[in-house]
Amino acid sequence: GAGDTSAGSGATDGGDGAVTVGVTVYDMSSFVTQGKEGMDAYAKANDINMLWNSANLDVATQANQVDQYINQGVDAILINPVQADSLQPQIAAAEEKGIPVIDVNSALKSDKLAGSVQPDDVAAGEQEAKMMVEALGGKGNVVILEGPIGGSGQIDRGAGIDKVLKENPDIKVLAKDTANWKRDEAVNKMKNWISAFGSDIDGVISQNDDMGLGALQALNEAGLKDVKIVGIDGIEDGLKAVKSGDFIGTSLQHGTVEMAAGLAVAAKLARGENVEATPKYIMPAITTENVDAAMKNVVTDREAFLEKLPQMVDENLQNGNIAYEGLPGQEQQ
Amino acid sequence: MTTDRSTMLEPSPGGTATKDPTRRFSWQWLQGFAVRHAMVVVMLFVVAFFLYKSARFGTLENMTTILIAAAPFALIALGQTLVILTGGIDLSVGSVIAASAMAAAYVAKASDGNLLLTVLVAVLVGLAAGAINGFVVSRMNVPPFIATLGMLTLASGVAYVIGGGAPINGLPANFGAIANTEVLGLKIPVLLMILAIVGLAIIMKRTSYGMRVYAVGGNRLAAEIAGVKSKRVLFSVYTISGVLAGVSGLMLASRVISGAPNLGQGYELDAIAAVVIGGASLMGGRGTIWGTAIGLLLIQTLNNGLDLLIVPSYWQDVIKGVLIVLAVAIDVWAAKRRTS
Amino acid sequence: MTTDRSTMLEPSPGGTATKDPTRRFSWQWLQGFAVRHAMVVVMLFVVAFFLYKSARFGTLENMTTILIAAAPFALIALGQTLVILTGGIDLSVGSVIAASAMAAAYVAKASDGNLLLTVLVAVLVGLAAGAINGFVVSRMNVPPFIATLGMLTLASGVAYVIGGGAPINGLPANFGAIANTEVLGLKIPVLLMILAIVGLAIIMKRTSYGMRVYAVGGNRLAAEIAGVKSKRVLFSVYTISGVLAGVSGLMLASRVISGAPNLGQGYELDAIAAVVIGGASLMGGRGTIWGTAIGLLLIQTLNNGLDLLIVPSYWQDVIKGVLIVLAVAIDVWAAKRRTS
Amino acid sequence: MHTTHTPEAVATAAIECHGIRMSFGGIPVLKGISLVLEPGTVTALAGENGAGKSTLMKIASGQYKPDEGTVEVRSEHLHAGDIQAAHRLGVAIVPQELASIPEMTVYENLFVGRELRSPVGLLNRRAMMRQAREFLKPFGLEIDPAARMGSLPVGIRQIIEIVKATSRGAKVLLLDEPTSAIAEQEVERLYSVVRSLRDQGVAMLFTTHKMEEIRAMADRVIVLRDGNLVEDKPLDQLSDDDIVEAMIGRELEDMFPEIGVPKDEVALTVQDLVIGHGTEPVSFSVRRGEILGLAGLVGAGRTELMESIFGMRHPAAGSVAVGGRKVALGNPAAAIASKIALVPEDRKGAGAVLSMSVLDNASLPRIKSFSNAGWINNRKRSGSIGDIMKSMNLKSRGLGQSMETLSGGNQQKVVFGRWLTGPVDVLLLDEPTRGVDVGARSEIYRIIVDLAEQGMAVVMASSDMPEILSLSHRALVMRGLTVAGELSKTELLESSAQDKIFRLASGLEASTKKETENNDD
Ligand SMILES: Nc1ncnc2c1ncn2[C@@H]1O[C@H](COP(=O)(O)OP(=O)(O)OP(=O)(O)O)[C@@H](O)[C@H]1O
Ligand SMILES: Nc1ncnc2c1ncn2[C@@H]1O[C@H](COP(=O)(O)OP(=O)(O)OP(=O)(O)O)[C@@H](O)[C@H]1O
Ligand SMILES: [Mg+2]
Ligand SMILES: [Mg+2]
Repeated sequence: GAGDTSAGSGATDGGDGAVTVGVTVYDMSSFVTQGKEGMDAYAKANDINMLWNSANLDVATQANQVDQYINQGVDAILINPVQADSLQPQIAAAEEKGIPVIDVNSALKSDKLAGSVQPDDVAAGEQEAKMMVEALGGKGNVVILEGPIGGSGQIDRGAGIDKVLKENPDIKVLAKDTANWKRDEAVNKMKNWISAFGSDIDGVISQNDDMGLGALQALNEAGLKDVKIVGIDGIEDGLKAVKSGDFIGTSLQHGTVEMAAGLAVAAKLARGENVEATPKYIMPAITTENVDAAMKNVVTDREAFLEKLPQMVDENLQNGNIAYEGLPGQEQQ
Repeated sequence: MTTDRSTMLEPSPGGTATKDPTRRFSWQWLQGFAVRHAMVVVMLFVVAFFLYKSARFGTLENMTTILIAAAPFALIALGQTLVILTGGIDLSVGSVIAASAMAAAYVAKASDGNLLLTVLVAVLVGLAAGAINGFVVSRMNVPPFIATLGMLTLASGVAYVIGGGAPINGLPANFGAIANTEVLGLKIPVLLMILAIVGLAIIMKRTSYGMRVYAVGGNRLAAEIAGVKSKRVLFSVYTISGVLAGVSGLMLASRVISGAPNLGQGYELDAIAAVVIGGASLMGGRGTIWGTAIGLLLIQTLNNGLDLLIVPSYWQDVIKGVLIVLAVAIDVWAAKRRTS
Repeated sequence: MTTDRSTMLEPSPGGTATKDPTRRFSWQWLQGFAVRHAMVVVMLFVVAFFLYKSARFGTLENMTTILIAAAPFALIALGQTLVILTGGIDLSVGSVIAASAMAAAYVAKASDGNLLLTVLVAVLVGLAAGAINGFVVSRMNVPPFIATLGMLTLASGVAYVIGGGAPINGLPANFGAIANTEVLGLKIPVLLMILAIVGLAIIMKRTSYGMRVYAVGGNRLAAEIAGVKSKRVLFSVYTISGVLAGVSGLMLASRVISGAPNLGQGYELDAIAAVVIGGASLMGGRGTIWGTAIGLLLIQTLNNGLDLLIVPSYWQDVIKGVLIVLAVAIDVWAAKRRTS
Repeated sequence: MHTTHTPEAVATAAIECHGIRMSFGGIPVLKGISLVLEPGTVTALAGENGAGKSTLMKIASGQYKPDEGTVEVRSEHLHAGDIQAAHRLGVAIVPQELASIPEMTVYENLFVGRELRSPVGLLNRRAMMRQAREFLKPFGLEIDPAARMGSLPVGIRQIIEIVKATSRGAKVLLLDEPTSAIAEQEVERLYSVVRSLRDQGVAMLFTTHKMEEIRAMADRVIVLRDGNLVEDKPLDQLSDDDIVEAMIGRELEDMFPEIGVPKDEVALTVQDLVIGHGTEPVSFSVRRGEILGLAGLVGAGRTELMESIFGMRHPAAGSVAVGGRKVALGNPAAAIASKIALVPEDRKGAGAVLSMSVLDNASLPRIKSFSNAGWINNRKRSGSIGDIMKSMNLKSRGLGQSMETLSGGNQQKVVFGRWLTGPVDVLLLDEPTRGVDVGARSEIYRIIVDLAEQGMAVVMASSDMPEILSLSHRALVMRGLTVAGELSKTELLESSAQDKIFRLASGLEASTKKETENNDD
């Protein structure tokens, strides 16, 4: 990793056009890894010197990393928080030094934030719940697989799901618990639920694709066919499942696009350009109609996508829909 | 001293190492159970409770569900038992699982679906990790806790490096065959678990290797004076533990047909818990394979039963925490009774 | 035997218990360092490397950053040292942190900003958890590993229950004052850390209590024959560890002005690592407060320095894993040298 | 320094040490020792505590790597500090500090490292147990080979250690104080075993602090003093006094001092104490200034009796009182508070905290008296501890030395001396001179007698007959965890005393009270 060290001192001699953005992410999840590719592409295209650290899911570590960026005098700090609504003192400290702080992907409620690029997790939760209601014809029993209890993902997506299910009283929730975003935990959780409810289960609402895929495996093991499954994120296997019909659908949270947008906002604020500082990322619904296109962007045709990404991100920021990536059924406005 | 389950002047309650092993095997087996009697009773109570509470608990499907869930834990808990018998500890199993899972996934994808190669690599990763642990502990005399803690961080780092930070998706479907094929009506992981338990139980009780493991853990100097090559014994137990972790990782990854770099995180604690619940002493020299099997079953039964009763996971934590402590407390108490 | 850093044939490398405590304090202090000499040298090398690699590393701001980051770890590592000296282990500190943080956050919000009450509650939560650990270990004779593992799950469960599964947000701003106020130019956590280190170092070396802790860990039976009430000693160390964890949780929550139920997850391993790197034996009876301080500093310096060099976190893991093992290996090697 | 180092000796030598030098932390312990052991000979290695006997044996058995010098076993070079190599070359050792595996059974302890296997390659446990019984027979131990080692008393463990070493077909046998914890009868049996091994051509080197054992077993005596080899002669050329003088560098006036007259005031009263399960209750009282001897075979229950009095174990029934005031049972702290002190039999397991310094060990029982409000007053502490240890003339590198690096006998001195820094009414001594050299032993006897004079009541369990006979005012003979009989001072002085004790101890003679069933578990 010594190769990266130049970046360390780069903080200081970030001369003329170049800006230095300190990034701290909650963990190296697949979402973040995708995102990093997008950010690298955007940084390269826009003369941005990106410092990158992961907090390994520890809020205190993230606080330290923010402190370190402040000490280094970076031009902007982009935070993908471990925990919503934390880090207030650190944000304040940055603001005092005139360093703009932008949060991306999960919210830090603080009036001292210079910008905020957030996905609409509530909307995503609603979206997947709606898909399920549709698929079940408004009637049936579902189980819900949640993210880590207390995480903003679990809370917000959960809120969206609850909202829709309240409107559809004929959908009964048999069970609801966390599998911590993990496939292997989801399999066992689902297997146990299958033991408990057998074939009464009509659908699985999973707050992310990985857990949905775990549930799918469990259902296969138990020989239960035609149980509807819906997820969120649009990771490779999730998209595959949509294509094969194992999933009724998912919502694409494309880290590549979302986090690149975050970096873009941070850089523009650092450069003092004017930009919509709080755009929302509305996840496009992925169904059999548009799954192929999504698959291209996410997996098969990656290089080409990263090519056109920087420009697309800038356009999106002007047009308002930062989630736009040219999928069928997506408008730029 | 304090982790020794027996109190100052009473002879220790158990560990078949301390029982008369000349009797018939079946009898020994019963005896092994008798020694853990209290824990078995606790176990029976738990089962009875769940049977009463949930009609589904007793079904054959559910039993297999428990066994499949238990299998990957069983493998690492068994390896852990050997390590703990020598007075050591292996904290690295959790991330060795991750490393071998990622390696297997990577190879499976690269070779698209060359299972033989995949299995080989997974096992080799485990072997390598275990061998390094063994070397560092036995030759460099680094305390096992540190040696394996180092391997914990190292292996999990490697797991991330393999996937470039991301999980490995889009694996060939036949990758799933490894864990999901049935042989003699049993899923391969379950089969492996049973083989490992029986095999190791025999090795530990019926072979001189097993006896030497107990000896090194009981008093290393004494064992050496008696001509036991303690360094080799130490090396071997960590290697075995590593290999079993490698296999465990392969099974986990294959079951869900994907490799996640955070797979197996924290499994080590559950594995060690199973061993200690089984009556082993972390000071070494005392413990049995059967004890571990019981401890394992207890934990897995709780996981399953509480899910069946739809207990929220954080309440499950509370209940499990209290129950496990109580179970051991009862066992300790019973042990005292037995000796007086 | 195997986790004892000094092989049974050589006298122990350190642990003031084996040093002559009649010398003057300052001299003792130097001595304590000399004993850990090898580890200090390693430490210096690491520091030198970072100083050379990063201009930022040496700055005062960064030093304070390291200290602030170290503080919450220091508190639990110190408590852990006492526990380990008695031959026990406290796995629960991580989730006791979470529980006390959530409790503090809850109270702060409910009482909107009654700091005194908040602090009190946080400390009490730690005290309660520690006392329970102590009771279960010393009175019910449950192996510390299990007792505190139970508390680990229980306390983390409680943490979730307090927040009803969610973190506690929107806390009164003055909640941040607890950890972010400066006294004598030092942030409160740093101040507490320094006080705790110095205080405990003195207690362990200069008071009969400290001596009893070493005695119970070294040979419980012998200690009891010498009239030491080992149950009380055991109870006390777990209680102290609990209280320190409580304070640590308060500091962490206050620093980021929010209570998270997963705060402090896995901290226990780092804390124990710091203690063992510091030369303590998990078999009990050997180890020093200063050793722990060094071990702690080493870990924190690595975290900070590797972040400064923008090493990808998973490479950081690899490097840290290897370095920690190497450091201890060198220390072990040096310990042998010292004795002949 | 001269050695019997002749050409043919080299040819036939079973083991040779050349110019062995060893020092710990700069302090020389062995200053160039050379010795040769021929097959079929028994050599006694005598020397004061701390003379370097164990160190020499540890080097010969590959446990320590000497700073200088070489060891050759049957003219093969022994790779220094390699236990396995020594083992391969047929060197077996019974270490001074017992190296048994407490969690394992007796027969497992005996066979570990050379397990018996069935043709299939699996362990043949039945065969091992059968052979174990064979091995134990010469020592007349009717213990179950499947008994857990840790549940047996020190004496028995030591015998098993000896059996382990002697039954391995070793060519060189090193016995480091093999008899320190076992009573006369077993020692007798050891003699016969040693003789038969000698006839099989085994070379043996043993250390002991008991002259009669040297007389009975050795045909050659080597004496170490301060790391130098000061004497190496065939036994018949040396008188006991020669040996003692060589050891301590001065003449030793008579071993046992005159014991004083007990006072009338009763200090310790033991009422109907039941120390075993369903065994006969034990009742006796000891007056101030009185020394009560406890005799018996290994496993008779002397240790258990003392442990019960001191609160280390809960007696099934009965009471203990000091100066008429009842003592809370099962609580050592309470016993100490009522001025009872115990020097335990198992020094390593129950006496010392090996990881701590001499100073800490010595001050632990009375730490309160050396500290105010919990703060240790180090000047006061090292002052009085220093004095005591000087009076016991402890060999150590200052009070800071770690207990585990002290020689066995010196450890014993610390464990004994630590009580003398404060008031004691009742002194319980379990094998008080175990592993203590002659010089120190006579000092300890003198100390015991002085303490009695000062008004302490002393209870002394010992497997050393002369100790019982000439040091105690009265003696209780124990058997099967209860008292089998009592001998008054006059009886003790009769020539038949020794025989009477043995007959009581082994149940050949019905005791004054009714016969108690012999213990088994
Ligand atoms: N590991 C060690 N470190 C430091 N000093 C040691 C060590 N082992 C032994 N010594 C010292 O070496 C000297 C000789 O010890 P040794 O055990 O050989 O004496 P010994 O002749 O066996 O005495 P005893 O008759 O009491 O057993 C003692 O002063 C002891 O303190
Ligand atoms: N021959 C034996 N077989 C089995 N167990 C024995 C035997 N001898 C003693 N024990 C055990 O040890 C206990 C008594 O041992 P203890 O050490 O108290 O006797 P002792 O007279 O002090 O022996 P020592 O002479 O070693 O001091 C017995 O109650 C029994 O549990
Ligand atoms: Mg000796
Ligand atoms: Mg005895």
